[in-house]
Amino acid sequence: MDKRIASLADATAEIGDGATVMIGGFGGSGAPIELIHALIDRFLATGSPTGLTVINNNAGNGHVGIAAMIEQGMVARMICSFPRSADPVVFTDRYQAGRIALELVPQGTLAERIRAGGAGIPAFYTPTGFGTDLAEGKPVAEFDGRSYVQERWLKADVALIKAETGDHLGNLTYRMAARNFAPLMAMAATRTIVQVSHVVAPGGIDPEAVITPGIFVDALVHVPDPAQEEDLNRAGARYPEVTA
Amino acid sequence: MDKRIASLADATAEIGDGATVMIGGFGGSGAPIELIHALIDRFLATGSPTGLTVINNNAGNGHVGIAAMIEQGMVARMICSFPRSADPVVFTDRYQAGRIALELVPQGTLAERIRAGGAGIPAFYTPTGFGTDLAEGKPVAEFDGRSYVQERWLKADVALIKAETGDHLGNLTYRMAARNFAPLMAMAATRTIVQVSHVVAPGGIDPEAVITPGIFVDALVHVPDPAQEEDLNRAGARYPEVTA
Amino acid sequence: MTGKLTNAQIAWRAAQDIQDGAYVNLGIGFPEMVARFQPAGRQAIFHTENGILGFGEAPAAGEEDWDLINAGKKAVTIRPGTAFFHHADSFAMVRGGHLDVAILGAYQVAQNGDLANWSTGPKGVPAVGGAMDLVHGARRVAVITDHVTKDGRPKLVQACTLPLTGVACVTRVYTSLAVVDIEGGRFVLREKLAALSFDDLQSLTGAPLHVEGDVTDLTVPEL
Amino acid sequence: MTGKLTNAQIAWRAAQDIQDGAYVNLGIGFPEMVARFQPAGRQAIFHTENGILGFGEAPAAGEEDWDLINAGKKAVTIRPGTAFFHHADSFAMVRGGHLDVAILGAYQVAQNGDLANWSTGPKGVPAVGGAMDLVHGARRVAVITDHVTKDGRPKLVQACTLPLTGVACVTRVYTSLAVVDIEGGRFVLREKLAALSFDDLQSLTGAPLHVEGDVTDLTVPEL
Repeated sequence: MDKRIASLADATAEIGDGATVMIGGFGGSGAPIELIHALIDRFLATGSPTGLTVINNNAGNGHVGIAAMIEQGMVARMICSFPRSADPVVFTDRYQAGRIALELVPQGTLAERIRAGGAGIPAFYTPTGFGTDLAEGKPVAEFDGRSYVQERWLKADVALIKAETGDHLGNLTYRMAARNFAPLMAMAATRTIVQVSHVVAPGGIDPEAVITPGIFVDALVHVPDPAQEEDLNRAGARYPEVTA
Repeated sequence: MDKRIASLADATAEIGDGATVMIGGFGGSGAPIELIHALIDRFLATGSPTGLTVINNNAGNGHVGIAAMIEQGMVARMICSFPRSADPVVFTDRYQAGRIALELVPQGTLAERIRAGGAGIPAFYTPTGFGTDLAEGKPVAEFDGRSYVQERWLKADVALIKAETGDHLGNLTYRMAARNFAPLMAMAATRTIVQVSHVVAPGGIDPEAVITPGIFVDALVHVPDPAQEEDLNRAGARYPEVTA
Repeated sequence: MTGKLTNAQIAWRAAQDIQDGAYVNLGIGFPEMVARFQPAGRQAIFHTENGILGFGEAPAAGEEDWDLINAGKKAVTIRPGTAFFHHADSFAMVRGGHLDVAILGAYQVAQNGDLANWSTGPKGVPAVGGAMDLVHGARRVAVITDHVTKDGRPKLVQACTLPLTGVACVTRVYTSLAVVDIEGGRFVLREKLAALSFDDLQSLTGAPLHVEGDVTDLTVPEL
Repeated sequence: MTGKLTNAQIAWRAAQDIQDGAYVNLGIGFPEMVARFQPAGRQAIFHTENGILGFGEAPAAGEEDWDLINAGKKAVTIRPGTAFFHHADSFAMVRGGHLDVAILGAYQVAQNGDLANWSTGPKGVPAVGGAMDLVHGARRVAVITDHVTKDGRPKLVQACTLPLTGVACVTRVYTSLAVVDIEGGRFVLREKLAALSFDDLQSLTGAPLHVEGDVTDLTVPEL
C-alpha cells in the first residue's frame, strides 16, 4: 500500500461542487496553502469546485489560502469559531453583502464536534454555550444538577491538512502548534488529503511519535518548503498573483 | 513546580476508603504493579483503603496486581469490560459468591466514558450496545435514522498509571501498547499518580512526543525496572509473598 | 456429516475476501488465525483494540515483550509503519467506521444479521471486551464459525436466543460448510461444499437459505 | 475621575492572585499582559487553545516561527517542559476543569456572574473563539477590565444587556478602580483605590456593591 500521489492537482481532482471541506490550520499555522491554491487553480481552469462548505477555525486572512477561495467565490458557507483576522476584508465584505453563510461555533465545541464525527459519536453534551445565543434551538439537558447543550457531530467529504512528516502508509507527525485541528479533521472526513513537508518510508516515523495513524489518511502529496500564510500576508501576497 | 514524590507509600497515602480508583493497563501491559502493591501494603498495615471501586479493562489475573487487591478484600466493585484472564479465579470466586459487584461496559464505551470524564462531556451517544442487555435502562435516541445509546462520563478520585518517561512537570510518554487506558485515566481522575520508569528534567521530553501533558498529572514516583504482571504470573508470584 | 472444513480452512476462505491494504480487526481466538492466510501480494493492516495499528506476527518463543500484545493478550511484533495510540483513539477507529473489515466468532447469527457472541447466558462471569463496538463500527462485519454447535444445533438461526452482541450487524458468515450472505433480513447462500446437497445444508441451518444466482463450490486447499 | 489604574496595573493586580504552578489561560489581547507580572518565585504554566502548554514569552522581532503562536496569533517560544497537542485535547483541558484560572476581558459582567465579552450586538461579524468554552471550564474565571466603558457607563451591571458568553461563570473582577468578588448573586467589594470613596465607586457601578468584612486598599506599583 502506498498513499502517495504525485501532484497537488491529482490529489485535489475529485473534490466536487457542493462538497463539505475541512481545512486544517489555526490562523496561518497549519494552513495547507499549496493544497488550497491547487483547488483554486482547478476552479479557475474548470469552474469547479464551487458552492463549498468550508470548516476551519477562521475565515481567511488577507488574499491567500481560504481568503483567496472565498474571494474567488468558491465558498457558499463557512463553519468556524473566529471569522476575524488581521485582514478579514474578503470574508467580511461577502458576509455583510449576504453572499456567504456563516455557522459560528465555539472553538472547543467545533473541535469536539469534529472529533465526534471521526469517532462515531453522533451527539454529545457540553456546558459550552448554555444560555447563550449560540445554543438557541439546540436540545438542553441537565446532568447532576448542571445544564448542558446537545451538540451534533461534524463530518466532511474531504479534509485538506498539512503535516510535517508522513510515511507511505499515511502515518503523520506535525510541527508545533500547526497540529491544531488537523488530527481531528483527518478522522472526520471521508477522504483525507495531506500535504507533507517530508516523506519517509514506513518505519521512518517512531511508532510512539505517530500523531495521526495512517488509517485516517487517504492521500499524501509531498510539498517541500511549504509557504507560511503569515509570511505571505506580511509580504502582501495575493492568489492568484496579480500580474501587470 | 516539581511533581515528584519520593516513595510509593507517600504517593498512595491519601487514597481513602470507598474511593473510586482508575488503574491503567490492559491485561498486564501498563499495569502499575508497584503502585498497586504499595496500596496493598498500606491496607495490610492499616486496614485502609477498602471498599474501593476499581476501573480497569480487566479484573485481575493470577495473584498479583489488581487480583491481589481483590484477594485482600479491598475492592467492593469492578467497572470493566473483560473480567476474564488466564487465571481469573480470584475475581470469579468472589463474584460468584456475591462478594464483589460488577459493572460490565463494552471496551470502547469504557474508554470513551473515561475520556468524556476528563474532557467535561457529561454524556454522549454511541451505537455500541444498542439492542443488547448492556444498554438496558439507558436512554436511547435516533440520529439520522440510526439508533444510539446514551452513555455517561466516568470520573475517579484517583488514577494509578504506569508511564515510561516523565519530567518534573508531569509530562509523560508510554511504552508501546502499555499506553492503552492511561492517558484517558490521567484526564478523568481528581488525583493522578504515575509510576515512571525514567525521570528527566523539563526539556528532557520532545514537546512533540509528549502523550500526556503535565496538566493531567499530580504526582510522579520513580520506579526503575518495574515488574511486568505477565512475568510475575508466569513465575507463579503472589502478593504479598507467601513465606514458609 | 463427514466432510467439513477445519478451522484453518474456514479462516483461509475468509482471508481470500480481504483486499490489499484493508484495515482489519480480528476477534480474539479463532479469528486471529485469518492473518496467517493472506493471499500472496496482499498485505492487510491489522488493528488491535489495545492500541496498535499495523502490528506483525507473533515473536519466537522467549522473544515476547509483554508491553507489545494484541487484544487476546498474545505477544505480537512491530513492523515498519506500526503506530501506537490510546484506547479512545483506538475505538474512534472502530466506532468511527474506519476499519474495512472485522472478523469475529459467533455463538449464533440470525438471518437479519443479529449476532450473539459474548454471553452464553446468566451463568458464569460475563465478559464483553470490544465485540459490541466492533460490530457497529467496521464497514463489513463477517463471522467465521462451525456451521453447527458441538451438539449439532444450528448456529445460523431465525432469531438469536442468546444475549445479543449487536443488532443487524453481520453481513457475511463463513462456516465449515458454506459461505452465506445476509441481505434484506435473509440468509443468501453463496458457496457450499460440493459434496453437500442443498437439502442437507438446509437441514443443518436454523432459517431458510435463499439462492440468488449461482451457488458456487466452496473450495479450499489442504492446510 | 482622575486616579485609576492603567491596564498594566490591572494586569499586575490580577497576576498577584496566581499561585506558583497554576495552569492559566489568558484571553487574547489585554489579558495576555498578565503573564508579564508573575511575582518573583512563582511560575505559572500557560495554556493556549491552539495546542500548547507551558509556552514562553514572545521571541525577539525577526525570530518568529509562525507555527509557534498563541490563540491571539502572536508568536511565542518553547520552554523546557512545553507540550504540544491537538485542539480536542486542548479543549479537554479547558472543558474538563483542568485549568486553575482563566482571565478574560469583558464588555459587561453581571452580579450573578454572567459574562458578555464576545459580541456587541447584531452589527458586524460575530466571532467567539474559545471564550465560551473557557468560562465553563476553568476552576476560577476572572475578568480584568476598566471599571466603566469608554463613554462612562458601568461594565459591572445587574444583568447583561449584550449577548452572553456564559451564565454565572465569573467569580472575581479586577477593574481599574476595585477588586470585586461575585458571591451568591451579588457583587462583594474586596479592594478599592484608597482615594476613591465607596459612594463614588458605587455610582460608577451598575449594581449594588456589598461589603463583607474589610475592604482593603487596592495598591499597585508604578509600572
